[in-house]
Amino acid sequence: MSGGAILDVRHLKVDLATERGTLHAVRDISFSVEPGRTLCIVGESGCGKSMTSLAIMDLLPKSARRTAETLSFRGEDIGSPKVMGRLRGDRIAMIFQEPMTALNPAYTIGDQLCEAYRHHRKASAREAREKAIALLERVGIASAGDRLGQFPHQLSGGLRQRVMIAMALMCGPSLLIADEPTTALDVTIQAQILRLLAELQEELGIALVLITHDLGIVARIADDVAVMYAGQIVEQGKAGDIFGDPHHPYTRGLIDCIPQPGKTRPGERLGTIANTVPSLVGEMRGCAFRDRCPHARPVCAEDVPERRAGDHMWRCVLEALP
Amino acid sequence: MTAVLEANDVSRLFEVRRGMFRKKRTLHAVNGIDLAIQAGEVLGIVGESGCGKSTLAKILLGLLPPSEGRVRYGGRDLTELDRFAVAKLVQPVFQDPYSSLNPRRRIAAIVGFPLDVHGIGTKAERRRMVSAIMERVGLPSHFAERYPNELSGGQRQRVAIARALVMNPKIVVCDEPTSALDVSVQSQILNLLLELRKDLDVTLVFISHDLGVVEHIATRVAVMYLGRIVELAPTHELFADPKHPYTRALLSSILTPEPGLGIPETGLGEAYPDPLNPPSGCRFHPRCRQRFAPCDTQAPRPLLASGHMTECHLHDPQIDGSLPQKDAYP
Amino acid sequence: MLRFATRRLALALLVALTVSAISFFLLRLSGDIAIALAGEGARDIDIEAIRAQYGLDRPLLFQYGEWLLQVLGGDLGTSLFFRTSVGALVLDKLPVTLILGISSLLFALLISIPLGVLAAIYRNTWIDRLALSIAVVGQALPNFFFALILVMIFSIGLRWLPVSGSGSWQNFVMPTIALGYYVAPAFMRLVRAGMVEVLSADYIRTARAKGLSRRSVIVKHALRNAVVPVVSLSAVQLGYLLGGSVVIETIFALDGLGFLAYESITQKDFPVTQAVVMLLSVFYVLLTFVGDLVNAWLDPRIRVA
Amino acid sequence: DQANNSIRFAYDQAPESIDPYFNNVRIGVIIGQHVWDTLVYRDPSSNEYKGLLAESWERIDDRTLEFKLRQGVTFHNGEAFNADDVVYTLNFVADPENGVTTQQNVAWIDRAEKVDDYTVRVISKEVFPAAIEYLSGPLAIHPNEYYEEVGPEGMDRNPVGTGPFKVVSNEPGKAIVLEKNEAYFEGSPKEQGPIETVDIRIIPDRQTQVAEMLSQGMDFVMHVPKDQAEQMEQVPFLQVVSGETMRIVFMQMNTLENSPAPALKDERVRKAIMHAIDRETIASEIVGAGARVLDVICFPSQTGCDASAAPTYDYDPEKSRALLAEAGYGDGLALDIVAYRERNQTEAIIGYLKAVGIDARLNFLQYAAMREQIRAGEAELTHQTWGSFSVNDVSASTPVYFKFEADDITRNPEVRDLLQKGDTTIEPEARNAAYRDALALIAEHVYGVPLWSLPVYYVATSDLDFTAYPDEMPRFWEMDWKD
Amino acid sequence: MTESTAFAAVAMPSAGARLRRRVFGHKSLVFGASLLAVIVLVALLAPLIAPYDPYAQNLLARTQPPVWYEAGTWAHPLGTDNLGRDYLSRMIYGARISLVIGFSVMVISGLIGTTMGLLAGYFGGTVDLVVTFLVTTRLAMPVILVALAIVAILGGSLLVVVLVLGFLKWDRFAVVMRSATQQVRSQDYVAAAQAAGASTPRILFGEVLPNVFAQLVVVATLEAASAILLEAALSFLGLGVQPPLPSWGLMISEAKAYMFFSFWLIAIPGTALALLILAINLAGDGLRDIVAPEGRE
Ligand SMILES: Nc1ncnc2c1ncn2[C@@H]1O[C@H](COP(=O)(O)OP(=O)(O)OP(=O)(O)O)[C@@H](O)[C@H]1O
Ligand SMILES: Nc1ncnc2c1ncn2[C@@H]1O[C@H](COP(=O)(O)OP(=O)(O)OP(=O)(O)O)[C@@H](O)[C@H]1O
Ligand SMILES: [Mg+2]
Ligand SMILES: [Mg+2]
Repeated sequence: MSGGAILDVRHLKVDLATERGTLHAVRDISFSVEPGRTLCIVGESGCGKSMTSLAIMDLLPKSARRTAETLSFRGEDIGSPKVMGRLRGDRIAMIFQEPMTALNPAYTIGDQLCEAYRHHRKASAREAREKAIALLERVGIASAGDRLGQFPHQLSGGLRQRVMIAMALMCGPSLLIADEPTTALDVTIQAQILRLLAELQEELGIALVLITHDLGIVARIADDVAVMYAGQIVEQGKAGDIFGDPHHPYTRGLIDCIPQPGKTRPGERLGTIANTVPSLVGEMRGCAFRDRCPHARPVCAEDVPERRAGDHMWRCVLEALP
Repeated sequence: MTAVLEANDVSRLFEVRRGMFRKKRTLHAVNGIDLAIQAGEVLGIVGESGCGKSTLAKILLGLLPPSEGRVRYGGRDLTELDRFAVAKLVQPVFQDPYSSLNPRRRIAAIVGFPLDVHGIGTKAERRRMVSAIMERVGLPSHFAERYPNELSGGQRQRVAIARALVMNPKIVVCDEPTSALDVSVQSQILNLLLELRKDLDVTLVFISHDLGVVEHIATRVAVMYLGRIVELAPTHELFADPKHPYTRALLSSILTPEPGLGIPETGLGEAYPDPLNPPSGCRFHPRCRQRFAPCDTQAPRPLLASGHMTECHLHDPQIDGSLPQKDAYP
Repeated sequence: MLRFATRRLALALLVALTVSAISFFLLRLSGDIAIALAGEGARDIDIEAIRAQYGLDRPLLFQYGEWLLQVLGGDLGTSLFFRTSVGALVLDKLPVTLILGISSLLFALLISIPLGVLAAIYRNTWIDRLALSIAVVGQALPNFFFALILVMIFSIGLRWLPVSGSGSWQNFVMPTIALGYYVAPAFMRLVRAGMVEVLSADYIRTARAKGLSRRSVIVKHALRNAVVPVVSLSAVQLGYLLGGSVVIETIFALDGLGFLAYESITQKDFPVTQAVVMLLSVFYVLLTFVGDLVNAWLDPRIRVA
Repeated sequence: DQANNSIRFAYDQAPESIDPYFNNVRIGVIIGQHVWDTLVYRDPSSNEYKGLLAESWERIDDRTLEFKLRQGVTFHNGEAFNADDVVYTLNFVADPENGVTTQQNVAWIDRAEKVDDYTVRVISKEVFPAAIEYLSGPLAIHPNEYYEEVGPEGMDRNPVGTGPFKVVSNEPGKAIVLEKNEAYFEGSPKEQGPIETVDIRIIPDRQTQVAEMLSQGMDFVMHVPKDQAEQMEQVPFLQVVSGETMRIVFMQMNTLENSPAPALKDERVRKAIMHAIDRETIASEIVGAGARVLDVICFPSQTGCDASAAPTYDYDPEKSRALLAEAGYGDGLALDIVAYRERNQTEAIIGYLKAVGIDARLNFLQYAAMREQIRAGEAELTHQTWGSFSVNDVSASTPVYFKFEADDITRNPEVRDLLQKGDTTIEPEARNAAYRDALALIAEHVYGVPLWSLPVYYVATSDLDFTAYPDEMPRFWEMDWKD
Repeated sequence: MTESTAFAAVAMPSAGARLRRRVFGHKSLVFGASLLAVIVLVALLAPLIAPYDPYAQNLLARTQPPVWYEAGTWAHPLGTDNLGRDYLSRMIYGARISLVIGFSVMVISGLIGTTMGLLAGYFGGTVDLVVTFLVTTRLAMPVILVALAIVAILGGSLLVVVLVLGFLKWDRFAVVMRSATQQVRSQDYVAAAQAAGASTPRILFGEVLPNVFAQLVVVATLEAASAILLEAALSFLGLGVQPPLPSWGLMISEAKAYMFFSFWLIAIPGTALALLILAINLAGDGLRDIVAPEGRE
């Protein structure tokens, strides 16, 4: 699997020092992404999705400690800050959740678009500008030339997120990490942005790691899916397999929670998962989901086996869900 | 069915200043809304961010006086009622479970606050009522002595619901009660609301931007766009036969967890609705694919056909539908 | 923009008017200036004569109205003590105070911005703690005490700097330090807090994700946004420095507005006190106005679209 | 400094105006004496009157003095000095319309008349024995033509006199520079020495002045408090000279009918206060060298200040307590005391009063505010000083506080009549007797507490040669550098 | 919330315990608060611990140096002042005066400023405009000058100084309380209380005030410190409280005459004052840190 992978992550852990003790935000996860494919990491709030993406980008907060057996981009070790310093923003780009705050209010769109390109490509201001205009047009912004002189606050949320996408694509990266790029947007605009992302990903053949908590988005855009719970990947596989035949009780629980026109009857009880996501402080043994799991049994407190069926991986004491 | 709450031509203006160098502008957050809420129904209100949902909710709750128009509770005008009477009729549940509970009060005090204010019952009675309602919303009794910051989001939202219900109001207005919650918790809350509605016979106003959720919970749905209700119909009808182009766009942008369907084309332009600069004529026309001659000059009128209200020239028999189509956005 | 300016100007006028009225009545109601003017050994008839001469025997409101009309006509009145035009007197002392105020402000900024930035970057390290201690100790030392210690060291001990006067730049060194160090902590905290906040802002993460150098992230993206509040604080503090220079100007016999004010207060030369108080309040309002303008220039969100 | 024969002199207060008629501060008097001349000069060592602008004078009648003026004197602007100048100046200042700051100095003048170009007559309103004294002190002579043209304001901006120094620069409130008047007339009793310039800087803060002296930024300061002066004496390059001044310190006690402190109407209480304060110790420990404990409220050198008939009171806290107990205040007595300068002395007095059970609460005010209180009859105890404008005659001191003027808060008619008699009697014996009786009466009933005279400490660079006089007047014209 | 058993039971401390840990883990807060406590204690116990009557003078034993000087004796550990009063006793009583000034000014200005800030922040609109204008006007008046002018006229005394400063220094309370109230006012729990029919005073005191109280305490400590400093400056200029009251500011002012020769006379009250301000500021800063980020978990 790691042969053709553009990004390979093995045994990544992220620990955060907090007042209440060490918070293990990411507990030993492994995955890889192949060129031209879309991997979605999905999970509820606080399960460590953002920490994973920041760990890859080496942008973790100071209080965080990262360890990984492998962290490689096209075979290069991006665990080394020097290598990452060269690749970040150039070969590997990232889009953040909040389009409102992710752009510096003090500089024009043009400034911020061209900055990285000029930094990495040592390009002239004119070259950068032309590139920026071309990309803005590509992400569907009309009269791009004029937009360059505008400040972020003069743009709507949807436009800003388009600018963010264009900014990420300036240097033509081969890996794009998007952390909840549409959560802050209205549904109609969310659809537009996701469509644009999917199109660009296909067109430019880049690998996309998309982080979200919305199963709807995952279903529509992902090639591969990793379901995270409490800092671990509890199930991983092709999108069709995950949605068509979920093997982990958590995955299935999540899908059942969502009202789906046609499947759930209006006004009927929805599926639920008891309790809430646990705090990630402290050590963990056994299955992290067992307190909420309808199928929990005493063995769940033991080490959980990692099960596989082809590309499909899940961690559960059960071979198959009842 | 009788209307427990009626809004007649209600508008709300805000004076806003964006940046200190610009002059004040008037913002029509809610613009001429007519609404009659029937006893026992669940009225869903959907619309984009900033379209005036929360403002409308505050008006219905009596928290914001409307700039124009009238709000009537069971036939009595809001202005005739004192705050106590209104409080007994409608209660709110807000979106952000973090900001809706006073962090300095214990849960029991928060839930019992309305009783305290109204001086209902003795201390012991109040305590009993509080623990009864807490149990009803699924909060273990040992939470009574805790503070909000010791609770999870879902639990806080239960507290908020308990507080809203403790006085047995006729109507509960829920302003996006689940949008800050994880899906696994959202479904718990939705189930709870549906149960409570049946058990306690309350009328719900349920505001959300998640159409899937609204379809699940509401009996009737109002679609808002830039301060106006552009379509209002019973849920199944609205979802089966959306008439307004905006409603259609909204419906098409629902992403159900069905792999392989891809991402739908919403058919909307990128023009972002700016409430400070509402477009002329039909407010939706800059983003509308089907706009034609009268759209940018003439405001559409509400059209009512067997309980299904729409505000769109396309469905207005008095407008010549064969007028030339305006060029849609590129 | 024009609207904004006129609104601000109107506010400035209103504030100045209120301040002038408050100070006028406070000063007038609480003592008989005629006695003060008459000086040691004056007899009752002398005092009566003075009272009549200055029109102090008429109703207070009338006196205020008259004074206001005068001021609007550009005449700040006549000093009761120096018997010269208050306007000329104030204009004469203004430069010294302005130099002192501005140099102290620059001094404060010069030490506080780098310290604040360093403290924010190396948050919770010894650098941060050192900067914080400097700030805390700085705020705790009464500035007159500090000024006297400076004099002991630099004038009497080392004989490097003259004690008093305003003739040369050396005269301004100690006053600048004594006055500036006292406001520096406020700036340092603000810069530090601003930097801490800005450094954790999403757009800083964006900038880092773009692969920019650390320096460029800090200087271009962070500092630029963190200094915005410093500008308005500077404006306010300059106002404070102009008014707060009373003690320092007295100690160093710097012949500026603060000292003039102190003298006029002790001599009950109320037209001068009044003028200085009013001038300082107008300064304050104008300075905040300028601060807003500079802020707007720095922060495009406020700028004219 | 010595190099360019200039003296750098720091003073703590600015004169309102340089025109000596329009200020009432010491520095104004000092500048006045250097820039202007008076008709008569009183020799500070012998207290003998000498002719200055006048060569001689004689008394024509009870109210009239005739002066023969010196010829060949010119003002700094070249105007020649003659009778017109004297007549104009004295008539100008005597007119209350012109608002001279200290009316007391001029109010006695009825008019001045020109007899011929170099003879004038000065006529007082009433019999005024102290006239010569006043004419030798505050009554400077201005050039009539110039003064008429520019008035007091112009005189302040560009002062012109006949004196041994002229003003070359004046920055109000900041600095005044005097330069030697090379054309000063021969034979003046103000004999010119070598000092070329006097650089006067206004430095309000005493510590700054001390610091300037210590860092050799200044050559001469005065009014240095005793303790600092004594400490500066230890500094090798500084010299300290102290001298007695005419300024007396005393306490008033409100014995008026509606006194806010009725206890003070009781003579025993007043005597208790008298006995409670150890004036000797305060004078020697706090006030300093040259301070003299007073028995009456006037300065001993003043003509008519005769304490020989006045009873004295010694420091005796026991007796004080006994007197208080006798008056019914054995459990203590609370009084307010107002003061305006020499705060440490007030504090010491309060300390002594506390020791006998009188709780004196200090109300330290600006001079004007204090006097306002006194005149309104609201003050209880006062702690005051009085400099008599350096006029060496009792009429300039005691009557101010005991002749039913505004500041009189005891008001004994007998005292008033005696003082009035002294003020208007020319014959020295009779005059002296009247004053002596008045002072005795005041002391007997303790209408006030005479305390001590204030010395003045001058600190100067040690190579400056100068003498201190009781009139608090440094005379730069006679100073010199030691070699 | 049933605690997850999947996670090794990290002893999850209670909110109170966490707060205690934060408070006691904050070194400068602990230092500042202890120092302040010591000073307060000294002030409270003044009559018990002061070796002499602070007003008893002995003109024959003036300006004796403290024990650490060669000429010093244990009879007067900190020496005597210019009237021969025991300096230690005066310092001990002086702590009272300085604290009383700081505290009373804080209370007066706090009452004025908090009321204005609360009303402005809660009601907005015209009330806010008026308060903002008052604050601007107040800020435009140079405090030191105005205080000096008033004290010069009324005559300094403890009461006058406290009143003048109290009526001048409410601005920061008003500004901070205004924005804090605005922030709280926009919280949904205020809307919920309104929806429950609660009266405005009830909301102001029950919902708003408790939630801005932390900020109020922070401002209050810092303002107390600044009031003490301001009084010292007034005293320095000769227009503060009246002698023989031993306020530290006044003692500095009286000692400045001796600073070039008997430095300890000014150094002792100067240092004490600086320490007091330091203690209050450290405590205030610490409180601010404790109050600010009750970070969401
Ligand atoms: N700076 C930080 N310091 C301490 N803990 C943190 C920090 N940032 C995140 N955490 C904690 O780390 C855990 C994982 O956080 P992360 O942001 O990766 O979650 P997420 O899955 O991205 O959630 P969301 O959907 O809310 O963005 C959470 O429990 C969070 O509380
Ligand atoms: N107090 C206010 N002052 C000024 N403008 C306001 C105020 N409250 C709301 N608005 C404006 O009114 C419009 C409608 O706001 P409202 O909060 O009702 O929208 P909403 O539909 O609830 O949006 P969201 O989905 O983001 O909650 C927005 O443009 C908002 O900016
Ligand atoms: Mg996240
Ligand atoms: Mg809303």
